[in-house]
Amino acid sequence: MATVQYELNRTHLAERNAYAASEKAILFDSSRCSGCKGCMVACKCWNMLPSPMELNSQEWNASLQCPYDLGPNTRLTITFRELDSTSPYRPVDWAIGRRACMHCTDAGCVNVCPTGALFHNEDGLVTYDASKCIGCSYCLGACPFDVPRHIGKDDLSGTAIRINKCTGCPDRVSHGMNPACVTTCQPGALQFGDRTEMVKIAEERAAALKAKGYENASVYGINEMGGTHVIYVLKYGLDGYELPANPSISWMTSASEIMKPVLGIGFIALVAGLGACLLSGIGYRRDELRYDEVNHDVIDVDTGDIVKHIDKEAGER
Amino acid sequence: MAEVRFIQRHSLLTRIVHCTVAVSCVWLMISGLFVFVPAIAAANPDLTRFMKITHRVVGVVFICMPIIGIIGSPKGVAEFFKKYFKKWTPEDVEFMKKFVPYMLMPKKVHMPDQDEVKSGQRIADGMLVISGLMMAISGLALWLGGSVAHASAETLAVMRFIHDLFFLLMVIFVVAHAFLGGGVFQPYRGGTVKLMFGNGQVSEANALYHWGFWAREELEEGAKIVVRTVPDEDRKRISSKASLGVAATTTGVAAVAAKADEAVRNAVDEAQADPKE
Amino acid sequence: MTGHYCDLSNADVLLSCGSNNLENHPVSSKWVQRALDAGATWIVVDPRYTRTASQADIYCPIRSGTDIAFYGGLINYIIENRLEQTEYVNEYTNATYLIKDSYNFDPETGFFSGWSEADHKYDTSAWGYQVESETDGAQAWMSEAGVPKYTPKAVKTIKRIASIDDTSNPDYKHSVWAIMKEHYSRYTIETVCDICGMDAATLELVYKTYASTGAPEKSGTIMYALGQTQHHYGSQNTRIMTLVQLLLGNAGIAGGGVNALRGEPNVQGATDMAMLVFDFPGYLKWPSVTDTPTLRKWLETQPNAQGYYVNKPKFLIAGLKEWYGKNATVDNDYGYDWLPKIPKNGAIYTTIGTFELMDQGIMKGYFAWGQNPVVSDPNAKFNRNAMAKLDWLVVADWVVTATASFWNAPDMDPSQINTEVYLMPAALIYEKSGTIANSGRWLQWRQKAVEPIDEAKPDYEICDMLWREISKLYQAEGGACPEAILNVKWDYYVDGKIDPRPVAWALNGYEIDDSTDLGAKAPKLLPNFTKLTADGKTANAIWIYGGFYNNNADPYDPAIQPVARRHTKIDSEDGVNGKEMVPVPDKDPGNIRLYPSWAFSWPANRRVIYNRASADAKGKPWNPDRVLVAWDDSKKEWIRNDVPDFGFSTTAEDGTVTHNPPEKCPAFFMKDELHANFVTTGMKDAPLPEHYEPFETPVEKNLLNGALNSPMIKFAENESVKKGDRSQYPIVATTYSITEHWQTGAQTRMCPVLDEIQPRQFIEIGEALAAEKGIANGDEVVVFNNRSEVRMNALVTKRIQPLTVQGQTVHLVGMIHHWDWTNRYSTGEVTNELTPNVGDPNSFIPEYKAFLVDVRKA
Amino acid sequence: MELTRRGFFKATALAFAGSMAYELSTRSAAFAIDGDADDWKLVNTEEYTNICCYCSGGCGVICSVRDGELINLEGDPDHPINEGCLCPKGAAMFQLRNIVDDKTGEIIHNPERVTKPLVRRPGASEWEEISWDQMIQEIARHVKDTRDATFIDKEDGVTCNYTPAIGSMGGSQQNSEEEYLILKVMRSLGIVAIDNQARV
Repeated sequence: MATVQYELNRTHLAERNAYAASEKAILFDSSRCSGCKGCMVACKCWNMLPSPMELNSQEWNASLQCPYDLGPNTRLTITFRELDSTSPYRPVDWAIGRRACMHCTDAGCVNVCPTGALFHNEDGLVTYDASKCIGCSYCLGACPFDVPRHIGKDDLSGTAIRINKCTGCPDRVSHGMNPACVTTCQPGALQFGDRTEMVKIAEERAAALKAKGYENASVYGINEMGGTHVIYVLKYGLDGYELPANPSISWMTSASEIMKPVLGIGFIALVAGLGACLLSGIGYRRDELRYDEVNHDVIDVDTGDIVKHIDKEAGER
Repeated sequence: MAEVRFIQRHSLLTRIVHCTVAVSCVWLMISGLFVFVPAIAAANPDLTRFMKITHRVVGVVFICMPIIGIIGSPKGVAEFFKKYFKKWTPEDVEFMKKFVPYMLMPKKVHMPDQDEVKSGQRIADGMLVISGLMMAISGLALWLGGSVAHASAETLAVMRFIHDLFFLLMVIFVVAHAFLGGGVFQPYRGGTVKLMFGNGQVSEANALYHWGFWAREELEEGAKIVVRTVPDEDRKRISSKASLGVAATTTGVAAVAAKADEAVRNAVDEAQADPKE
Repeated sequence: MTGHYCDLSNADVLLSCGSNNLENHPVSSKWVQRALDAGATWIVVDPRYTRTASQADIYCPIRSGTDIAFYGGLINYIIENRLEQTEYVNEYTNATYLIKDSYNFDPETGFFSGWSEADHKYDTSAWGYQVESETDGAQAWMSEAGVPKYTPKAVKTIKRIASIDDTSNPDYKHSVWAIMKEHYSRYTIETVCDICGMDAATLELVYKTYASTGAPEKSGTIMYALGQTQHHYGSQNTRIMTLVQLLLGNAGIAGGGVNALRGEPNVQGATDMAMLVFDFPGYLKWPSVTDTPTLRKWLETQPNAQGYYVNKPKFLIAGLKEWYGKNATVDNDYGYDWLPKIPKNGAIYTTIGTFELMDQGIMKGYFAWGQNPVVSDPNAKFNRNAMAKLDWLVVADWVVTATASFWNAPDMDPSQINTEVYLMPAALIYEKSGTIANSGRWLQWRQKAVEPIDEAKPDYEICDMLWREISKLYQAEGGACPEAILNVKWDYYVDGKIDPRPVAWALNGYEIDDSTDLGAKAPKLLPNFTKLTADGKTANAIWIYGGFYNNNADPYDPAIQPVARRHTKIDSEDGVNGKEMVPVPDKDPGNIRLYPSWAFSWPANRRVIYNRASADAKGKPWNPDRVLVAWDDSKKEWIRNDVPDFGFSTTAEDGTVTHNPPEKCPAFFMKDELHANFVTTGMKDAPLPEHYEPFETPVEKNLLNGALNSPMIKFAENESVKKGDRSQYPIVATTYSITEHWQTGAQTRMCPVLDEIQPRQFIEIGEALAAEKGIANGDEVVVFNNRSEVRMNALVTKRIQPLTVQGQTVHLVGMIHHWDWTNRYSTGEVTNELTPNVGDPNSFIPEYKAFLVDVRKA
Repeated sequence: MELTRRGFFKATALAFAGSMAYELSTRSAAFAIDGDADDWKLVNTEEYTNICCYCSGGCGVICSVRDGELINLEGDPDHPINEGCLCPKGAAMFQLRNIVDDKTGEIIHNPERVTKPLVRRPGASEWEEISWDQMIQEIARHVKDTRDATFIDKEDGVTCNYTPAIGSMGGSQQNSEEEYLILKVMRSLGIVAIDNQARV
């Protein structure tokens, strides 16, 4: 049968919503997440990230958390933690979380990126231009959430690798679509929209969870790292999720950042100092000396005067 | 025509190692700047990527050369380091005390005689060696840790900090070293650049000025003395004008490298002492 | 589902029991969350604390295989506390009907009356009604020309009591209500907890919460899946949910119903299409040697005496006309005898039995159409060895499944296996077009997006090639009963090529005469199934699909058919057929997410079946905010947000339509008694669900009656079953699916990304059992019983807790079943080597969900 | 070790050339990601609607096709049941046909899929390729032989016209039209052992 394209009166995928730049955020509501990992698959499929193809080569950590951590080709993973139950009506407090780029306002990775490959886009999300990435890996150490990974041939040359982390799907967003993970989320645990709106929804949800008896329910990301662009509703509080309590850029990274101005200033001071020395030395002409090793005399070549006598007996040298 | 005495101060191996390390160090600094200064990298990602490759290749040379040197002359290296750990003499202390005034007022402040390695030199060279070592270690850690070894992000951050910190030190001492050793500084003019980038010989006059104790010992001993006949007008130049160094510094570091290459060639040719201008 | 997925959001209380719906039907999470956001409460009853349970308000553990005890206790709780929706029960159910005196249940033995030890079955008429009087059931159409002659059933008037509170009536004790009340009085909370293993406080909270939906305006929905059905009393598990829903007035309302979340994309369609031993498409009976040896016998026994199912003869004859075309005439009983009839031992032809037939050398050839029974059927090791006795095997699939390569299993020796195996590369679902039915009975059109890769072909093309070749052979050579083959109508062509569109016409129904040839010209499509006739002038392959593809403006264009609607309607002047689709002004009438202008929901685009029951006897909706249908007494007409599931109007000779008043519109008008049934004669094994223990049970005795297993368990006597004893294998095992993989994994393990997010087969073991057995998380373990032993990795978790049952601690383990030895990305072993090949007497479904094993560290 | 001058330069040159050659050889790896945001993934694609092939939810999907090849598959945002969402299995439907090669980063047809007719002969331990025509002829012959040899036309005097020797399993994966055709073929052959995934 020949392929017939039936017109089904459908809104074209690419023309769904008008796009307007504003500060946006992804909302992750752990109390709605069923841990299905659809987001992980949608991310891989949209961004064309490969999965291992060799037989039984994928590592398994005896957990539903697979892959256990972010990886060169894994920008997003769902975490599972079994905490002690705080209710008689469940055997365990099963915290289902999400690990991916938090899209910080004070983004360590953006700060350290030497080439500007990593940057904040118009929506406030931290995205990157892989063509500018030189694979220096500085962003790895700069991220308090241990997010950035690199893809490409993982070898000594280091020339074939590029940063790979959640971009927030700016290509989709600019075409009026949600990021791939948000689009696919069946229970609505992921939402995308104006950050202020997402924060509002998160706070309401956390309050509702508290009212339902989840006393540790909280919101994460409002102020962390200057405000992240992924806002979390944590059903069981911070302990169940792979999130640092007080994320900050490590002092090492900050110190490294100080190094640049220090070096600049240092270099200028050095050049200035040496310049002064150079100037002070202009016009100096030292006398040419020679040594008479027989008499142990240092003699001015031009005048023939003995400048200094070395009294060997006295132990002079 | 006049006879001028020279003292053979550095072996060929030393000069070759120093020269290669110096060139690679300069190259590493330049290519490193591409990663260090965002503006440069952002403007030229492709060039930066190329620089990154060269950084690693040249890094290998930078690390390998001293090792080749050690293998080539283990005894020499041992002796070399011994000199750096000699006890400081009162003159050494005096040198350090007078260093800053001397640099700023060379006409008025004069330095005492020195041994084969000046105390200031010991500090400066030591810093260069330490910086080089730390750069090499942290560089290797960043490189291998980011590829084959999969070091933790924390380790990499620490290594990067070390790399940056010693880059700072390195820059300071390399520039200072070139300023003085290359004879940019007026009182240091007189062909010391040829010690490393030339035939490794120092004229009697320069030796007496810089390393009085050592010069006199060597002259008395005579084993390393080379006597050459030079035209009269050139005699002065050898002793007091080291325009080579000045020119090189003023036209930029790259020119230094070029000139240095030339100097090496000269050394290899063992041309009669008639440095080209 | 009696409702549909979006309708879950209308529930006040949701109960997932026997369904891990968030993991295995992830789209349900969307609608469950909407219900929760609107204030609903969600209860999950499951042996394991699943991802589904993690989202619920109340989690209640249960021992696998004890659902009837759980629901029986709920029924007892409702009746004891009078929490039923009384008006609903009185008006819409058979609670007030009187049952014959011969009905009896003996808790001492566990048997109902009517048991015949010799035949090993019940005479279900012992559970029938007390009949008051009988009248002739003939209707006018039955005597028209072309309609086969038969004597219709008499319409019986059943004796009743006035209401369920008519306790003073001397016949009260024979009433369905009284029988039910007494039957479940044994199911006290203490007994239920002792059987199921949960604690009384949790159970009571669950009962109290769910029973609250007995309030008329409240709705409660039950979601179930294979956790309920895969037991040797799986059909009774399903029935008892119906009883609960009828008691609480939750059937036929928005946000209610008994909702089977079905496991395969078009298993609803396959069931509708009767790809089952005993069925004819549209839930009619397939002819059998024993009950329906002739067409006349079929017509005299299968239709109801009253109710809509009195029309079943029309559906069958239209079906035969579609099957045989002009070769089917009233004189040859419309070809009835060409159809194969199910022989006496029909049950042996169901899935479990077929492997016995292979083992016995009776079955020599086998087709597997996109199914992988070597992995998915119970007692898999026995099955693959039985398959080695086949002469030939044909598999149509996307990958080399374990079924196709059974001879290549690690324990098989190919050189000793003489089966010739053909693997037909099939097209993917987006490499062909056609119709698919979802669990909510929505028929939707699939568009072909790309050509199949290489030589892969759609199944319809494969079928066509096969059929033409076989027909050619019989044409040329003759053979056994060639007329059964050569009389078949096979004209599903467009421009000479096989095409799903003419088949869609057949499924919808069309008018015929002797010159009808679908391959030459499009027929006149029928608007719906009410136009079907028993006189041979209409053809229809499956009556319930009538109306899904009925636009005569261009039968070749699926896009203008109801099946392809996208919040659109067919634009037509005459109200019947039109040229194009136009957007509807209101896609959600009544704001209850029926979406009637999206695709087509069988029957007749009805979204919630039995919807008359959503309003009271006077037609006033129980809940004014969730109106499916409502009687507007001022206008004397029905407000219809959904298509009414009752004869809501009458068309006079002159064409004027008047709406029938509510009292003339019974809620369960398809049933013979026009009421929903609590006690039934429709099941082979019990008139009321009764708790029995799984075939392999960890307990010594059934606390509720004297029989350990259901008396009618199927296939238990087969030698291959190798029953395991609790003394040898003390651990209860259950099998299940996870959200990352699907069924036998042939389809999902071929996707590297799915292998990445769940790379290994595992067995979930509670911490206590793991400690007892010295098993650490991640260890390889051997799971074994009499049937086989299987290796997999342990996932030790707090989420499975041991239960205290009859004073003893019972451990449970759960195994996923998505792996086998095939595939290039991820391999494992076959979990179903351990499951027992015994089944249910009504549906023949195997008992995968509760059996015994032991575990040791590998 | 006596390092001659010539030898030294050679060594240095070799080291440099060696490492440079190594560097250059590793630069050809293809990237799965092209950070260039200019080329919109769905540019010039045609869209076809379909329904997910996993659980019975009936979620709508949109297949984006360019030049006859599947480019993307995701949830149909207009669909009232799933509103554009898909579970992991549904979201991975793309991979049934196309996957990203983990070695090259290229999109390739899924190598696990079977796209040519195969036969396994009695006693053989390998598959062999076969033409469709040949395969259909062989199957038809098998069916006829088995049916003719085992056909039962009467049981206890009742016309029954069946064969107990052939079974047909499956149908829940196919479209309804195909289910009807499969049913019609199988039943017309006299097969009673018809079953599908409804029970498993």
